[in-house]
Parts: sequence; C-alpha cells; structure tokens
Amino acid sequence: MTVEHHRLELETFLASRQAVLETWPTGADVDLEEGIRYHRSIPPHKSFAPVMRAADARGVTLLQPRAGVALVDEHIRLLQQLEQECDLLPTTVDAYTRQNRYDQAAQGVEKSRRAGHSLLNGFPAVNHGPAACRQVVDSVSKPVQIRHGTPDARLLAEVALAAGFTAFEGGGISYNLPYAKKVPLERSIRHWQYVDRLVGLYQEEGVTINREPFGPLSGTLVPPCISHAVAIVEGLLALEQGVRSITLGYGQAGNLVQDVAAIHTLRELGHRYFRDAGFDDYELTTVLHQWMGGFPGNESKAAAVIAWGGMAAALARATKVITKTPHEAAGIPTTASNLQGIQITAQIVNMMADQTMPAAPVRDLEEQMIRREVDTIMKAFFALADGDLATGAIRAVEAGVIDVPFAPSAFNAGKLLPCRDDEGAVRILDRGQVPMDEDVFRFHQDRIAARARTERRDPGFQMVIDDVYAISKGRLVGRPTA
Amino acid sequence: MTVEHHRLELETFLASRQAVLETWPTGADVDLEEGIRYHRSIPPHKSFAPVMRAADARGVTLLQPRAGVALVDEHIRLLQQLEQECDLLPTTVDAYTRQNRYDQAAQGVEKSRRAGHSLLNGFPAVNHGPAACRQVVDSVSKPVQIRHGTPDARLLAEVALAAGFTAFEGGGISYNLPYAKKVPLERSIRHWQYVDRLVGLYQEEGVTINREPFGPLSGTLVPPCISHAVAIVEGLLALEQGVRSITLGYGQAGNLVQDVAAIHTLRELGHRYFRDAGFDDYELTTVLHQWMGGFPGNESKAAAVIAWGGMAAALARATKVITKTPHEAAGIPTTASNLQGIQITAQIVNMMADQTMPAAPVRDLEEQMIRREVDTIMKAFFALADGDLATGAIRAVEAGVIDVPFAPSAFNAGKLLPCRDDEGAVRILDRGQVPMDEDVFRFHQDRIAARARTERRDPGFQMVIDDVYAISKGRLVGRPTA
Amino acid sequence: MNHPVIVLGVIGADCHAVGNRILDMYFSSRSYHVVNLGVMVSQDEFIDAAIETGAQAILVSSLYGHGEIDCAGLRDRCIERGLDDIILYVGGNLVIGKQRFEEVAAKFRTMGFDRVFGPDADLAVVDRLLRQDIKRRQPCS
Amino acid sequence: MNHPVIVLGVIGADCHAVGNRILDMYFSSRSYHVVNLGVMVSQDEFIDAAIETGAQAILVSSLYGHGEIDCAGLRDRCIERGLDDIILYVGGNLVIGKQRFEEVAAKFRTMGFDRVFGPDADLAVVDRLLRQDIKRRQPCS
Ligand code: B12
Ligand code: B12
Repeated sequence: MTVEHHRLELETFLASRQAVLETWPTGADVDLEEGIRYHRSIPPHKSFAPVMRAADARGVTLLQPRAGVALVDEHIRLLQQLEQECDLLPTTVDAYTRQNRYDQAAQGVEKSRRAGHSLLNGFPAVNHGPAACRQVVDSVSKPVQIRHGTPDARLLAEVALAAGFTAFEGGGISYNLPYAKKVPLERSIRHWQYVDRLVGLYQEEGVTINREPFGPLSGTLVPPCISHAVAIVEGLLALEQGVRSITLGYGQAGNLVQDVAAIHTLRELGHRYFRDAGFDDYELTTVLHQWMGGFPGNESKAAAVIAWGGMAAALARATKVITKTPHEAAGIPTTASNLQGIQITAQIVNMMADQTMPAAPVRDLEEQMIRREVDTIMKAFFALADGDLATGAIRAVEAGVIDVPFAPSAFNAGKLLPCRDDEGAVRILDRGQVPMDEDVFRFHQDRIAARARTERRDPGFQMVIDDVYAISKGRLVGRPTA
Repeated sequence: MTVEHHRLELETFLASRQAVLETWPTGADVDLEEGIRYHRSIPPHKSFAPVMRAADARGVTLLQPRAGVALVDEHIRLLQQLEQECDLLPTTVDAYTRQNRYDQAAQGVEKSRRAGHSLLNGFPAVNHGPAACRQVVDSVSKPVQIRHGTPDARLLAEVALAAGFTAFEGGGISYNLPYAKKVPLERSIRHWQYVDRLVGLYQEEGVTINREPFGPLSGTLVPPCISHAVAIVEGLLALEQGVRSITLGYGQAGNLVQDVAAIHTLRELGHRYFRDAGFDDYELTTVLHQWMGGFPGNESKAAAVIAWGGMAAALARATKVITKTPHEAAGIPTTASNLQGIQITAQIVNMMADQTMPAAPVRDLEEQMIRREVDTIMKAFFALADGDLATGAIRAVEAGVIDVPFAPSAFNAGKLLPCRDDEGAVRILDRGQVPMDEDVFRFHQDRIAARARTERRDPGFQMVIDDVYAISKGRLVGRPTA
Repeated sequence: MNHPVIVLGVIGADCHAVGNRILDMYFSSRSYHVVNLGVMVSQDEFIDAAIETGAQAILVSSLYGHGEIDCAGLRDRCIERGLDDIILYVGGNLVIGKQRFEEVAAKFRTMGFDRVFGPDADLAVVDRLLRQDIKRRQPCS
Repeated sequence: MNHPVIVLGVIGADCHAVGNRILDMYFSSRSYHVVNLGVMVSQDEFIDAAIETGAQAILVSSLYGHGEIDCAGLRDRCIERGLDDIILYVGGNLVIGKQRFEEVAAKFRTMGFDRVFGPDADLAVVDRLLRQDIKRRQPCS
C-alpha cells in the first residue's frame, strides 16, 4: 500500500468508498447528498466551525465534556442534560467501534438493552447508523462532535457526517500510536486521508466540518514538542485534502507556565507552518484537555485537578477546554458527575476569564524552547518527507523522529523518555531518535539535574514511574517519599 | 478611657485582670501558672509557632480549616476527623461569645444538648471553661488556634491560653470594625493590648503563643493596602506588648497577580515596619484566606472557588491557607463538607507546590503600587500617632485613613469605595479620606475607566454591587448582563 | 401606600452587614421608606422602630446561624406591644448548617413569620410579594 | 518456584498501555519471569502464551470498561484448553462506571477469577498474594 501526499482524486476516493460502506450494513444508509443538504440547514449556533470561530474572536474559552453511552435514547438524554451547562457537545464512541469490531459493539448494545444501562464505554455510532445518529443531532441545540480513537474511521466518518455531526476528532498519527497495537502508519495515514478528503468534499459543497487532531496522545508525560509536531503534521495532511476548520489540541502537562506557552506556540506554529505550506483560507483554533493522566480516586481531589485544568485553559485562552469528571479514576461518569466536571470548570474559567498569564521572561524562554524543539523536529520531518508529507509522517514515526511516550503501538519507537523537572515541567530525559539541538537538549538535562539534586537521587526511570503516579497521589512532581 | 502605646505595666495589667476573670464564673478556673507549665510540656509538633516556622523555612503552605460546634465531645470528634487531612487545627468560637453574651451562649449549649446537634455557630470556649478546653487540646495531635471575631477577647484569651491553645487570632481593629457596631476603637484597642500583654507574659516565661491579626476584614472587596495597613499596625501594637510570633493575613481578592503581589508585600512591608520600629526578635509568617465573600450555592462551583484560593496561596507561598467548604453559601459545614474543602485545597496546593508565579513586570507594578499605597497610609498613621501608635490607630480610623469597605461599625468612616478593574483586581473608585498619592489614585481611576469602557457604562456604585454578587454568580468581575 | 415604610435589620449578635446594605439600597430605590437598623438588632429595637415609624413590615435578616434562637418569640412580642398585624419577613442563612429550605421555611412560618427567604432570594420577587401583602392587610386605604 | 512465570496483558480492544508497562516492570524486578502480551490481547492469546511458557498465572488487565464482556468465559476456555488450575487474576477499572468494588469483585470471582483488584491495587500486596497462591497450588514442588 502506498500513500502519497496530495488531494485524493475524486475517482480514487469514490472507488474505495463503496468498499468502505459495505464493511457494515448501516453503510448502505449513508446518503452523502442528503447529508450535505441537511448540513446546509443547520443553523450556525449548532455548527462547530462558526461557534469556535466566534469564541476565538471574543477570546473566550468554551466548555466541552466527553460523553457516550450504548443506547440512542439514553445517549440523547445524556446530551440534553449536559447541554444545559456546556457549550459544545461530544459523542464519544465506544472502544469496539474504534477497532472496527462492529459485531462486538452489536453484542454490547444487546447486553446493554437487557441490562437496562450501558455496558459500552461509548456510543456505537456505526451500529446505530445514520438515521439514529441524525436523531441525536436533532435532539440537541448545541454543536456535536464525534470523539473517538479510531485508526480506520472511514465508515464512522461517513455515517457521522451524513447524519449531521459538524466536527470529527482524530488523525492518522494521533489516533494510531496511542490507540492501536499493530496498525502500520501507512494504513492509518491513508485511512485518515480518506476521512479528510470526505470532509473536503463537504467543504467543496460549502459545508464546513471542524477537524481536531487528538492532542493529548497517550496523556502521559508527553512533551509539548511531540504533540505539537503531530498536530502540525496532521493539520498539513488535512489541509491538503480540503479541510478548512482545524482545532489543534494539547493535553495539560501540569506546569502552568509550560501549559500556557504550549497553547500559545501551538497556535503560532500552526499558523506559521500552514501558511508556509501555502494555505491561507483556513480557520485555526485551539483546545486544551484537562489532565489526561491518572486521576486521584477521591472526588474532592479530582475536583481540584479539574479546576486546575480549567485554570490552565483560561490563562492560556484556549478556544475550548475538554472537561474531566470527579469519577475519572473510577469509571465512565454518571450524568451527575459529568455535570459536576462542567460546573467546576465553568466557575474557574469564568472567574479567570478576565485574567491572563503575565508576560514574563520564564514564559518567553518556555515558548522559545518549544518553538526550537518543534522547528527541529519539523525540519527532520520535511527532510524525511522529501516532498511528500504523507510519506514524511510515516518515515518520521518509523525513524523515531516522532516518538510518543507510553504509546502501545508496535510502530512507535518508544525510545523517548520524559520526566518532570523541579518545577513540574515535562522535560526530556532520553531523547531517543528525536532530533534536538544540543543546547536545547542540555537545557532539558540541566533542568532534570536540578530536580535530581533536590531529590538527592540520580535521574532515571524511577523518576518517570513516580511522575506517572504523582497526580493520582496528590502531587505534580513524583518526589521520592521520605 | 485613655490608651497609650507602651507595654502595659505588670501591675496595671494584674489590677484589671481580676475584673476580667470575674465577668463569667469559668474565669475563676483560669490558672496562669499551671497554664504556663502545661504549655512547656507541649511538644513542638503541637505548637503553632514552631510548626509555622518550620513550614516557612521549607517554603510549604500549611492547611487550616475553620470549625467549631457547641458541645465539647462533638467538637473533639470534629477536630479529630479534620486533623487526618489538615496541618493546623482551629477552634472557631460562636458569635454570642464573640459579643461577650455568655448567657446566650449558655442557652445555645443547652438547646444544642437537647437537640442532639449544634445550634451554635461555634465553640463557646468561655462557657466551657479551661478544663474542657484543655480536653480539646489534649485530644488532638496538631496545633490548635482560637479563631473568633471578638472586640473584647480578654476573658476568652485567659481561658484559651491557660487551657493550652497555642495561637490566638484577632486584633483591636480587625476584630472591631468588621465584627461590631458600637464598640469605640479606644475600647477594642485597649482590650487587645490586654490580650497581647497576656501573650507577652507567656512569652516572658518562654512560651510562644502565635498571634494572627484578622486579614480579610469584611471579606468584601477590601483593597490590599487597607488590610496590609491594619495588619502592620496591629503587628506593631502586638510586638510592643511582647508578642513574638506573628502571622499576617490577607483575604484572597481574586486577581492572581494582585493576590501574589499582596502576600509578597505583606511579608516585606511587615518586616520593614517592624524592624524600623526597632524589633528584630520576632517571627513573621503569612496566611491567605480563600475567598471570603459570597460563595456560589452549587457545590461543584464552590469547589472551584476553593481550588482557586488554594492556587493563589500556593503561587504566593503563603505559610498557611485557611480553607472554605462546598457548603459555604448554605451554612456551617458538616464534617464531611469541611474535609472536602481541605482535600480540594490539599490537592491543588500540593500540585502547585513546586511552581511559582513568574517574575514579571505586571507583578512588579502591582507590588510597587501596594508598597506606595501602604507607605502613604502608614505615613499618615505615624503623623496622627504623634509618637503613640495606639492613639494613632484610633485616630487613623476616626479620620478615615483606615477605612474598611462594608464594615458594620459606626466608627468606620465607610467612605472608601472599591470596585474591580477589567482584569478583576480590586481598585479604589472613591478614596474617601484614605491618603493616596495623586499618580497612584490616577492609576486606580484609569484601571476602572478601562473596565467602564469595556462595559459601556459609567463607573459607579452599580459596579460595586455587581462585584459583590459576582463570584456567587460565577464570575470575578460583575459585568452587566446583556 | 405609595411609600410603604419598612424596618430592616440583622437580628441578634449577627454582624453580617453586606446583605443588609444591599437590601436597604434595593428597597429604597423601589420607593419604600426604609428604616435600616443595621446589624446586631434586638427584637425590641425592631419593634420600637416599627412603632415609631408606623411601619407596615419588618424585614429581619439572620445570616450567622442563630436565627432560630434569635427570632423565637418575635411575633408574640409584636402582639404584646400592640403591633397586631405587622408583616414579618425573615431571610438569610436562617439555621445552622445546610438544611432543606422547605423545612426551614416551615419552622419560621410556625414561629409567626409571614414569609421566609433563603440567601438566594430574588429581591424583585420579594418586592412584588411585599406590595401584595401590604395591600391585602390594608384593603380600605 | 524461584522464578514463577506469569502472563500479563490487557484484554479485548483495550489500548491502555501505561499500567501494563508498570506491572511488567514491577513483577520483573521481583524476579518473576514476565511474559507480557501488551494491550489488546484476546482470550486465546493469553492461553496460547500460558501454555507455551508453562505459566503459573495469568494477570489480566482491563481498564476501559468492557472487562465484563471481554472476560466472560475465560476460565472455561482455560479448562477447555487444558489449563485446569492456572491462577487467574484480573485488575483495573473492570466495569462501566463507578460501582462498589465488593460487587465488582464478586462478579469477577463468580466468572472464575481467583483474585480481583481495583485500579488502586497495591502491587506489593499483589506480589505477596500471588506467591502464596502459587505455592498453595504446587504443594510438592
Ligand atoms: C491515560 C488514559 C487514557 C489514554 C491511554 C493511553 C495509552 N494508550 O495508554 C487514552 C487517552 C488514549 C485513553 C483512551 C481511552 N480511555 Co482512558 N484513561 C486514561 C486514564 C486517565 C489513566 C490510565 C493510566 O494510565 N493510569 C496510570 C496507570 C499506572 O494506572 P492503571 O492503568 O490504572 O493501572 C494500574 C492499576 O489499574 C492496576 N492494574 C491494572 N491491571 C491490573 C491487573 C492486575 C491483575 C492487577 C493486580 C492490577 C492491575 O495496576 C496498574 C499499575 O499500578 C484513566 C483514568 C484514571 N485512572 O485516572 C482513563 C480510563 C481508564 N479510560 C477510560 C476510557 C473509557 C477510555 C476510552 C474508551 C475513551 C473514553 N470513552 O473515554 C479510550 C480507550 C480506547 C481503547 N481502545 O481502549 C475509562 C474507563 C471507564 C470504565 N472502566 O468505566 C477511564 C477509567 C476514564 C473514565 N473514568 O472514563 N485513556
Ligand atoms: C462575608 C461573610 C462574613 C464577613 C462579614 C463581614 C460583614 N461584617 O459584613 C465576616 C468574615 C466578618 C464573617 C463573620 C462571620 N461569619 Co460569615 N459569612 C460571610 C459570607 C462569606 C458572605 C456573606 C455576604 O456578605 N454575602 C453577600 C450578601 C449580598 O448576601 P447575603 O448576606 O446572603 O444577603 C442576601 C440574602 O441573604 C438575602 N437576605 C438577607 N436577609 C434577608 C431578609 C429578607 C427579609 C429577605 C427577603 C432577604 C434577605 O438578601 C441579601 C441581599 O441579596 C457568608 C457565606 C456566603 N454567603 O457565601 C458567611 C456566613 C454567612 N458566615 C457565617 C458565620 C458562621 C460567620 C461567623 C460566626 C464566623 C464563623 N463561625 O464562621 C462570623 C459572624 C460573627 C457575628 N458576630 O456575626 C455562616 C453562617 C452559618 C449558618 N447560617 O449556618 C456563613 C453562611 C458561612 C458558613 N457557611 O459557615 N462572615
């Protein structure tokens, strides 16, 4: 299978389309033309792109929870309750659907029906098919996005977009490395070209679908330069296929200055690389995901973690923030718990709405470091791409130039080792094959060395493990216990 | 009644002492000598001053809730549960005792006994007397402070210190203006000289009692310069009477930069004025009170307000933080709710323990403004004092040089009008008789004018009202609703 | 009853001044004649002021939790002193702790208060009800 | 039983890799011989690996909430394939939503698991129990 970085020819696209639609019976119900007509009837306040654009212009941070249950009625009720308190709605897809195991999803639906409550960790959109999905979109009055984690999301995208969802999360790298074990990059990149091309088709018809590469990746000690590079590469791939509304994402790392610097540079670098690639007719917004790693089990402590993420989002002026819930450490949240997460976030985001992180030398330094790190990775990426960015993405992962910590994929290098410094910023302990300027790498090493001195131990893997557990045990930096 | 600023002669002190102890029967049980012996037996980890000193040296922020109920056993159980999660314990005294209405407190105890739960808003320490209070101190393993709001706290102090409490909150201004209606300053200042002299007596015997002027005052839009001036004046009065361990307080105002600047300058200016007055053998620490104004009723939103206050305390490196609870808007918290407040705060303070607010020009500006405001007020105070600081305090309040917004006291000028600026910092709309350099006042006016432009309305009292309600309605700045 | 006279105050040993200040401003702006006694007002001070000014209503605030103790007997004392059908409202954080509002309201109505409000009372609603209640008590004026 | 052989893996379509990585490291450091299958492991893959390596125990992880569905029948399948008394442990966020752990544990014990652990399992305790259980099953070794 070869992948090339150019807008898929309509014919090639249509040729593969039939096969995609045939992978599950509900594919037959996908009606592109009708979908486009339906999208044209969606008022702006129910469509992702215009709502994000308006928030961006006003400099406010919108709130979006995660939520998805097995059955359609139950899912609609859930969203109707959530939309009372949030700005943007999700439809989080279950993990069987994410792996294209529609038969197992069907079983899950069946068992859920019998049990009277959801036994799936999300909404099996493909199994329910376009008409049921349309019901979901029709039953609420805010924009709804499909959120998942699917290496091959072609059928899911077909169903969801035809149904009227106005935003679609994911990308060929960000929905592969953290979510799959044995899916070659060639395959996921190609399948995501398909998704982006489909979005481009809608765009050609005047229907803007918002696309959001998945920022947090493994949610575990991901250095900003890695997630930024993935976001930018996926943005470039999407733009090429005709996508025009892009939300770049980032998972809160924990050091406030680093998090603010990350959101700022994400926006800045996104624009720079997109414009340098010749694009200028797109919209770019940002999203900060509240803490994506392990949560404390105590709900009050979880509430503090949620407020902390809201604080980072507000100070950084992310266009939206994805909220967690006090149930995070335990399991899929109840509606009540989900609402609590939104309320905590709303209060902190609103209280901080008029404040910003002060301009300061340490912030400048942090931004400068991220810029240099990303530029170095992107330079290596362009070199590997040798003119074809899709190939570049595949080669960059293969070469470990893009390397996601703790990703389960066999195709991820897994050589990069991150850990926190003395102020809790995520630094790089072992750079593996990720290219970095020597002085930048020395900066990381120095910072980690300072922590090592504080803790009177050598830098090493035990620090990484301690950092993985830290937040769930009530701290940011995993200090050795006395 | 005349008040003079010098250490009360032992004879004068002892002469008035008998009358104080006779104001309620339990006064007869106060045994100063035995109390001193008991204090000498208290291990350092159960005494306020050394625990605060150690925290200060380590740069950590300790957690202290508020808590007090009518009956001794119930109060002990409450503290024993709280000490599992906090660092410092309170014993919050009921409002009848605060007004020396011991007969009404007695009724409250009686009714509480019959009802089987507390009908008082605090622990009536005087009514229970020294032996019962000793039981409280003996039943816990962390330092315990008396927290109240009592213009005449002489008997309360006698009882509490003899019982073994190692810290005592309050002061002649801070426990008068916000807590009384008709108590002349002469009286409260003199009565607090008594309290401080009593603490000084213990100090002479080698027993250090921590003293904490009440920082938040009315808890409602208090500009930092006002609460700083009160804290410094009360600190000077206390030092003169022999107090040696002082914790200066501040109630979170809401703008993070202003709050951090406030805690920093409070420490700095406290030291400067204390040293300039010739003191050098004292210990100074700081306390930030989480948001002291009206809370949102929704408990999740209240949790966010609590986390936000913990964030301010941690970024400012206050030596301790006084925690609120999710029940704040509703009523005296249950033990569970109180624990939640502590847990939320613990999580955020610990996550932020390794981070600081970056050094930044806006922070410098904020600190510089507070310094200049406080210096101007203190200059006027020293001029009015004409060599006698106690008289100076009385005259400064009389002249409106010290003017507490929203204070109920008939002796408070009530001319100063504060409101928020466009970033939520508390500024001065009308300075009343509070002395301010013209350029500093212009800075305040300019900032408020910027907000007025944003809101397309004139600065004025409606802004103040909107600001009073804002946090309870989910924002910091009380913007007009569209 | 163009300018109904109302007495405001915070009962007992309660020093919470902010809500009282706001109630004063609010009702004054709605053309009530407001007699504001401020904080720490005793039952007799309320009644004295009501008699002195011929007030139609007394609006008692209690925030600090001792409302149950402080307000007990106020209605009887009013009657004793000749204020047979003065309107009595009470509002604030009336009891100790977070309790169901319905129960709190019932308790204070039993104590003789005409209406009971929580801390989140909508003042526009209070204004409307108060005008109604005053009108009802003075049908022929 | 100086180096007991254990099979680790995350069952079903579950991609949560972090806990698995840590379990691997932990048990390896305690001188187990760890056969780690990583994430997204099917029942048969677990059994194949156990047979192949002569493992004494299979430690199944499930974090994503489909544990109930994915684990059903594993014990029978083990017996079917000749692993009559292999030790089966399961741990993680085993069901959908926040449920009482006792009930979850009971459910999985009924499904044939010897021990059931929550996400806050203390690994030192797991280590101790596992050694005990292995010893008990091989009394004569
Ligand atoms: C990080 C994370 C992710 C990352 C994972 C990255 C990666 N590839 O590893 C990403 C963002 C990709 C992700 C995705 C999803 N996640 Co997730 N995720 C988490 C999170 C926040 C932390 C997990 C973690 O790494 N913890 C740290 C490690 C060290 O702890 P651990 O995994 O719990 O493992 C320890 C213990 O469980 C125990 N243990 C585990 N197994 C076993 C076995 C035995 C025998 C023993 C003794 C002990 C034991 O020991 C381990 C080491 O200490 C948890 C919530 C939380 N815990 O706070 C949710 C959580 C596990 N995820 C959840 C879900 C549902 C999903 C998704 C389906 C998306 C969604 N609907 O929200 C997808 C999964 C898709 C798929 N195919 O699997 C749910 C599961 C819900 C439930 N059970 O009811 C959780 C609980 C969040 C929630 N409350 O909704 N997730
Ligand atoms: C600010 C504050 C203080 C300040 C007060 C400064 C001052 N002098 O005004 C300080 C720090 C000094 C203080 C002290 C104390 N406080 Co205080 N305080 C508050 C706080 C945080 C806000 C009050 C406020 O100003 N709100 C803003 C105004 C606009 O709202 P409001 O007061 O509720 O008034 C409105 C409504 O209630 C209503 N309303 C009021 N009265 C009436 C009457 C009628 C007829 C109607 C229709 C409506 C109505 O309309 C008003 C305007 O909108 C509240 C908790 C909260 N609400 O978040 C606690 C609170 C009121 N305090 C409380 C307590 C207990 C105390 C203390 C005893 C200390 C302690 N144990 O914690 C002392 C009191 C000592 C004394 N002698 O009274 C408790 C009362 C507990 C209870 N009822 O169970 C509260 C609820 C906090 C808590 N959860 O523990 N406090």
